[in-house]
Amino acid sequence: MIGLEHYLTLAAMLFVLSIAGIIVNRRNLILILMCIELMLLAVNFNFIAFSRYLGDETGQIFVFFILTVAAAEAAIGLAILVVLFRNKRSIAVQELNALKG
Amino acid sequence: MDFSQHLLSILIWLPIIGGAALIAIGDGSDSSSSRAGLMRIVALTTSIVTFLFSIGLYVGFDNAFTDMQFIEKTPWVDSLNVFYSLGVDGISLPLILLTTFITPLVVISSWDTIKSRPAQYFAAFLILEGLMVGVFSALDALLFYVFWESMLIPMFLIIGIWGGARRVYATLKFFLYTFLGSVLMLVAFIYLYGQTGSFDLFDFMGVPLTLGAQKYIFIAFLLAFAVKVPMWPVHTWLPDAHVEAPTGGSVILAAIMLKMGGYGFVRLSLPIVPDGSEYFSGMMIALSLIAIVYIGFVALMQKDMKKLIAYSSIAHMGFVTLGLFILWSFDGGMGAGLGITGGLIQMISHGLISGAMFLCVGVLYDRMHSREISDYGGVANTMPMYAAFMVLFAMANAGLPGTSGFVGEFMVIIASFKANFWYAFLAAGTLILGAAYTLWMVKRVIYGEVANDNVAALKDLNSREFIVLAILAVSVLLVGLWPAPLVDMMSVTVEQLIEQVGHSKL
Amino acid sequence: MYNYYLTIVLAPLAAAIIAGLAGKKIGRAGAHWVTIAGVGTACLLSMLVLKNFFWGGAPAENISVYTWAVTDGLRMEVGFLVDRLTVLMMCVVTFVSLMVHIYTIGYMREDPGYQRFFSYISLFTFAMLMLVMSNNFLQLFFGWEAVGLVSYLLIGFWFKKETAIFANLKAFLVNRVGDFGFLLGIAGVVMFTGSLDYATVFGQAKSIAGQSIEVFQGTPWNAMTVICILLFIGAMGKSAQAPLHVWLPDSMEGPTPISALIHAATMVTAGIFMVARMSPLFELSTTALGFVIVIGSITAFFMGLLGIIQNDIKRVVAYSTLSQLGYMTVALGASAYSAAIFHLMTHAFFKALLFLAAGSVIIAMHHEQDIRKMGGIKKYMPITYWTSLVGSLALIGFPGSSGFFSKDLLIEAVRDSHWQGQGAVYWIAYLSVLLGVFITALYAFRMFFLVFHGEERMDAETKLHLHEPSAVVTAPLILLAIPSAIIGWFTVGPVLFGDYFGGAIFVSENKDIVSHMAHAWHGSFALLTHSVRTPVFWLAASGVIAAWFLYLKRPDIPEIIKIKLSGIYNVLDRKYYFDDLWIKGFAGGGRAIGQLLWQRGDQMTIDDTLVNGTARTVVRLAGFVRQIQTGYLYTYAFAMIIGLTALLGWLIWLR
Amino acid sequence: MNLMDYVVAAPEITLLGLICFVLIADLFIDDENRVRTFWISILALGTMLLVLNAIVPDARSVIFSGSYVSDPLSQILKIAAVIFVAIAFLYSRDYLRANEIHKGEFYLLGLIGLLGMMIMMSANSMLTMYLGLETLALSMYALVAIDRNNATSAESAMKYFILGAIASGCLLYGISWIYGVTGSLEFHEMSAAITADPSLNSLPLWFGLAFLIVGIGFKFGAVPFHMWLPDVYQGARTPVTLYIATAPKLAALALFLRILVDGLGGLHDTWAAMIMIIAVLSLLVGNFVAIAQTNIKRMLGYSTIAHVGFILLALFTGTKQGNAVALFYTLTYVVAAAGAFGMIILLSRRGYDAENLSDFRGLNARSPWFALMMMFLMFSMAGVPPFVGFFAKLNVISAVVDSGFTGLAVLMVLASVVGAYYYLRVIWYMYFEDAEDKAVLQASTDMRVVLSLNSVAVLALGIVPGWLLVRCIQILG
Repeated sequence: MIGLEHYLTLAAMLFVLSIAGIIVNRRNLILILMCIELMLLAVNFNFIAFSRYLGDETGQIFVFFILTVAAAEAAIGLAILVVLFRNKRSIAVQELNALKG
Repeated sequence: MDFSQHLLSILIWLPIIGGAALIAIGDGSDSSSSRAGLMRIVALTTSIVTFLFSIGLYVGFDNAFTDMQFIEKTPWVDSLNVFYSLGVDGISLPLILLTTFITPLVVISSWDTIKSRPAQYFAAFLILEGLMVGVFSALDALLFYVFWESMLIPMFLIIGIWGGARRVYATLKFFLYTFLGSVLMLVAFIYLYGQTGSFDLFDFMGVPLTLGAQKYIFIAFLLAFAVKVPMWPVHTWLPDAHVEAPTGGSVILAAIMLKMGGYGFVRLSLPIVPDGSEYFSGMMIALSLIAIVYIGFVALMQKDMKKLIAYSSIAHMGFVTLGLFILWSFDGGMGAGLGITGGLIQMISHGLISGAMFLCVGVLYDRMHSREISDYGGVANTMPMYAAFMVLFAMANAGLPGTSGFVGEFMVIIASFKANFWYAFLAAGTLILGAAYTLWMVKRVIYGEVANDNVAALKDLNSREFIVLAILAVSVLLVGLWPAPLVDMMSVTVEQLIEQVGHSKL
Repeated sequence: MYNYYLTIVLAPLAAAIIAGLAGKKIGRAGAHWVTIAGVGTACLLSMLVLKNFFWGGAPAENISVYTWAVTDGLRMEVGFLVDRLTVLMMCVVTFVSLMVHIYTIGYMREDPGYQRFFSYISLFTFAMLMLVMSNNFLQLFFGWEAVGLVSYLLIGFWFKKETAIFANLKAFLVNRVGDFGFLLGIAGVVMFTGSLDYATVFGQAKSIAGQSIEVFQGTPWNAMTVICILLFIGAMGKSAQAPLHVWLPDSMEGPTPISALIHAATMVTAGIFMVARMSPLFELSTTALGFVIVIGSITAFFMGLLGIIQNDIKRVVAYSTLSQLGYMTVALGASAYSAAIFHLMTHAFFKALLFLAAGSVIIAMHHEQDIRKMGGIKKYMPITYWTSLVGSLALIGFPGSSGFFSKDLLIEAVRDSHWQGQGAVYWIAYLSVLLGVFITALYAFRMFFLVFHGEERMDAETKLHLHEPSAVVTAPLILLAIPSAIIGWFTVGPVLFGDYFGGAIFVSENKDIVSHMAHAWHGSFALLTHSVRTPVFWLAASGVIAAWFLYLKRPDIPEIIKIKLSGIYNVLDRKYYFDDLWIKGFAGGGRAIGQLLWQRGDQMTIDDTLVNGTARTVVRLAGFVRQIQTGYLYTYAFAMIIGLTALLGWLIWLR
Repeated sequence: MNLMDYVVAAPEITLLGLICFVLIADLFIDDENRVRTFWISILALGTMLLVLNAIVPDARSVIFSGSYVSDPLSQILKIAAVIFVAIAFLYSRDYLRANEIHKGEFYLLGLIGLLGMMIMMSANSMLTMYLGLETLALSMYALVAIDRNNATSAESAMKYFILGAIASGCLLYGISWIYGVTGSLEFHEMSAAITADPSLNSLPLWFGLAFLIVGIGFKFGAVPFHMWLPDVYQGARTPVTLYIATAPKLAALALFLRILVDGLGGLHDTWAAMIMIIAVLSLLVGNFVAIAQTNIKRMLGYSTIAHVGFILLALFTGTKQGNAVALFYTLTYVVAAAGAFGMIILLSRRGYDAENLSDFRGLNARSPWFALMMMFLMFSMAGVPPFVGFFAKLNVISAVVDSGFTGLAVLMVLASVVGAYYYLRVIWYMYFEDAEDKAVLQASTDMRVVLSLNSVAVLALGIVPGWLLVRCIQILG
């Protein structure tokens, strides 16, 4: 029987994965955007699992909002990416260090 | 309206408003333009009017009255229970008078020597004057602190804008040094506020405190005041600040700002944390004596006149702290009062003398743009009048009887002899050291053959410089020959202070 | 009388101020007239006061002029205590001062600083009077330092001369060393009596003597001894007692009139006066008196020796002054205060005379001071010759001269003093004063012969203009010569043995040598006749003869001696290395310490290391922390995650 | 669900309407008349002020089934936010025009961001809070990137965006856990649940809490979640920096107060320690690193971090006094920050950003008045009396001391001494050195006036800090 804890574990794994992705990847910004999506998905898992467990819908409603926002976020993110590419001709993460110190 | 009720407020705000007005007037295109002239007039009149008001303060002051006088008290920040409360007693009155007395002299002395942005220059001094009066008259810890800190701003600018070559280093050092010192005092205030629920100094004095707490508070106060005095070893900002500051800045710094340290000890440390002060009195005495002897030796070797005077200031202020902190070395009888009175007198007298000395150096600096002793020699040949003043003030600085410099030192030495032979022994060392470094400088600067063409070309004092120095000379001699009025002003307050410090807070 | 006293003090002051501030307006004549008027009034009134005391038998007066300050129960006042001791001093001071004023008109004729000079000497007169007339320690100290100040200004009067401004700085600082002790002494007095007023303090003298003070932990010393020795250190400074004598010879850099006034007649005797004034205290501490007498004898003997080898006419006189001051000090130590004061008085006259005579020679020689370049001046300057002969005879104590009475009795007093049978101290004192007589005679007449007799060693140019200076110079010489010659004759009786001083000087029974001598007193003439039988006379005589033989008859012998005893000669020539001790030792040492503390202590340790060091550290730290901000996204994210995990870790393990 | 609810929520609704209006209006305005958009938005903000003043919330009124609250706190925060956005617009106008980035989007996004803030300020449930947060965040990402042809701003936008996304991800993750444990998203139900069943106050809840704090810390820019802040401050065009540096801080405060105080106040002793740690870190890192900066925008970024440290230290006490002074501190700090960035804009001109410290050289010679103003601002930020910054610090310190952390207070004052140095450096450049470029300042009168008022305000508030302080205490006391 699969219980709450399994879902939570899965969510936690996804979350950690996504973060790991962000930190480890140094080449492509797109990947980072994906990781962010992944992170949000992990959160969604949590919400759904909890709402199911608590028998309370607000969690699921929250998920819908999260999905919407995620979409908007992706849009903005890609837009910025485009701007960045227009200026730098590159979307490599390690070349993104003009600002530091 | 009835002035007498708001005299202190007037003394504080009149100069500040005058300063604001000056900023509004702004600088003329050049220092000779009519606008600049107007600005100078405004500055002078403001400072003089302020001085006249302060005379009113002196007239209205009642020596026999034990409590604060000219009290003003109105709520300021209700939520913190802070009051705008002012008042003077025998300790603060002389210092206020000194402030209002010195400022016009500074204005006159820098009448046309300041070429760049005179309006801002004079504005800074006027505002500074108001704030300093505020420090001496504030009876609310927070108000005191506000004045205390805001004072740094004009001084910071004065040194920084009109100072010498290394002015930025000097002024930053000055600001950060003093700022560091005083923030801890703020913490102490807040702690006491937590204990009393108000910032009223008298509540602070009334509240019982454990010895531990008193120790910490004393240390916090000590940092603030020791830096200002300045005591060894937190004195190193002073020589730099003095050397780099313009003449007026040095004068105010030496004549008044240093006194705030001593004033702080009297007004805050002793009454608020008597036991803490007693606990540390040994250390304080040691530091004072180090200041007197150590710094005396250091002053001996200075090559820069202003530095030399700066160091001598430190040594002289050593007498102030010594006089205050030998308080506990007497099992009754004479001594305590003598020490404290001596310390306070020393503050006033040093205010006059060091101010005069710096003005004297300024006179030379305006002519030759050098402070190096080695650039001078035989000035007496070309500037006899100046030489006379210089020798007089040098003698006063060396504590010659008949000048104000002697009064305080005499009292403190007598008191400290009673406390402990060696205190007096070391303190009296200043008779030799003080004379040595001051007169050696006089020998090298004033006397001898004309050293070089620049000296040969020197012009003697002009009437403006003469007036300033003459006024100071008269006051130095007056205090030296008849200190009674000054002493009487203080005596009652001092007795009360001693009585208050006598009560343990444990 | 009160107004008299005020006038006496203020007249010279007023004159000084006028001459000093309005010097330009009133001009040279104005300056000397006003000051002479001032001092003259003071002198005249002093005489009147003296008359009142001496013949009128007026009682001592103790008047307070005004209250300087009162704090913590300590009254600090300015006031006069005028008694027979004071009035004597007043007369001496004002009279000599007056003479010097007049003399100066001639001596400083060409000097540009004419008005300044007159203002200074009048100011000095004021200060000196404040000193002697004081009725309390505060004012005493004021006068004490004020005369020091004026002496500083006058020694450095020719402030272009490097030697002069060196000498005046030296003088002031050495005096300050004395004042250091003096001030501590006063502090001690206040500590034990709670008062600065003479009367009160002397009243409680006994109680002080009873108490003790622990200067070093666990070793209680008699309070009176400590106080008296401290006070006497002050006297050593002013009255140039070894080892604080070094400033006096150099002070000769000043114009001759002030050498006469300040550094011979008056200021340097302030110490003697002070000790006499404090006799009620000193009497109660035999230890202190011992200290005094030993210091005195050392000065009397060894400083006299130095007089023999000096070639500067003024320095010879200066060293003789030192030695004479030593005599007075010895007398003080022997509790023969009145003898000391008496010698002080006579010495004031004849020493001032000698200086002024020397000065007149110097004028005539166009400011040539080396006696080796003089000689045979007798015939050019008869007045100067005769007056300085009087002076010299008085100095060596030639029977009948004022010096004879004072010195002879002084030595007698020392001989029979309470130190008799006390061993070393006694013999040191007695022998030094005895041999001192011979030495005095030797150097005094060495100078006399070299200057006035023998071959003329000056160059033709000077010889041409060699003549007696104007009347303003010679008149004072004569006026001083008179008392130098005769004053001893008729004052010795009353002053010394007529209990002139009465209450002014206190001597305890067992020590009161002078009154003991009074029994053997049969008048001046008796003393005169009896003198021939004393060793003093013969010593003096042999001194004169020796001088005559060595410097007139066989001038080659001194050279031979110099070579034979070159070792001793060098020691004398270097003044026993005292100057080196002070200049190289203390001054140099102080500067070295200053340099050390400044460079190593202030600049290196405190400023660079602690203050700026902190600043540097902060900046370095900032630079380091800054590195963390790499600019790379993953670092940023990583930082966040580290933060997160840290929080989590804290929760899980620490919470 | 009754009509009154809409009245209570009127501000947000009106703003939404106005935004749509501005959006449409802007379509009909061509670039050279873009300034009209500015005036329209200013009008819009004016109306907002009217609306906000029209409905005075006597007490808390919770509506929309507990997802929206309107209380004095939200009131004052909203008013402040509106004002500061207006000021930001005003300061920005000429700069944008001069640098050919005078787009309607700027004002539009600004207004949308404002909407987000207002929602945050009134949020009473995690959901509302999240939505408000994202509305604000997204519009700010866009704003940062508004200058299409500027590489650095694009870079900073990207950094901001990604880190922001991570932060909101963490926040959400935390929310999900809190939701899971307490079974509610609504703050008061949360706290009720926790009080009802103390057993809840255990690791799972704390686990969520930690994630929440990451999100909050990011919004404030507290160490170690601060890394974006300096880069964004430096990278974004100055008007945008000005915008980001001012109003959103109020929103962040609301975020903290709503979630950690209203919602999870029961966990105070758990989060207090965490907040304290990050606060102290912010204090130190901010002050120290600022010293090493040469770019004034970046320096002010770090100084912001330091100030955040102070705000958080006020909040960590958890006392009513602490919250009140935090509010006071934030408001006053934002005044100073607005002035400071406004000053930078003032010094900039076509194609030239005065963003290096050295650009302030000799300002006293060029314009004594504005040099004076800048000095006021700097001293206020340094916490030197008589400027308001001092009273803000004073209050925070006394709050900290009152809750028994005297040692911490000492640390704070020492840190502010270190901090004083870099503010002084600005003054030193302005007053003690000679100007390199002597160009006259070109700025419209209205900006000069407002900027002067803004700067004088820090002095005025310093001399009479009473009334604002009292209000803050009334609201949160």
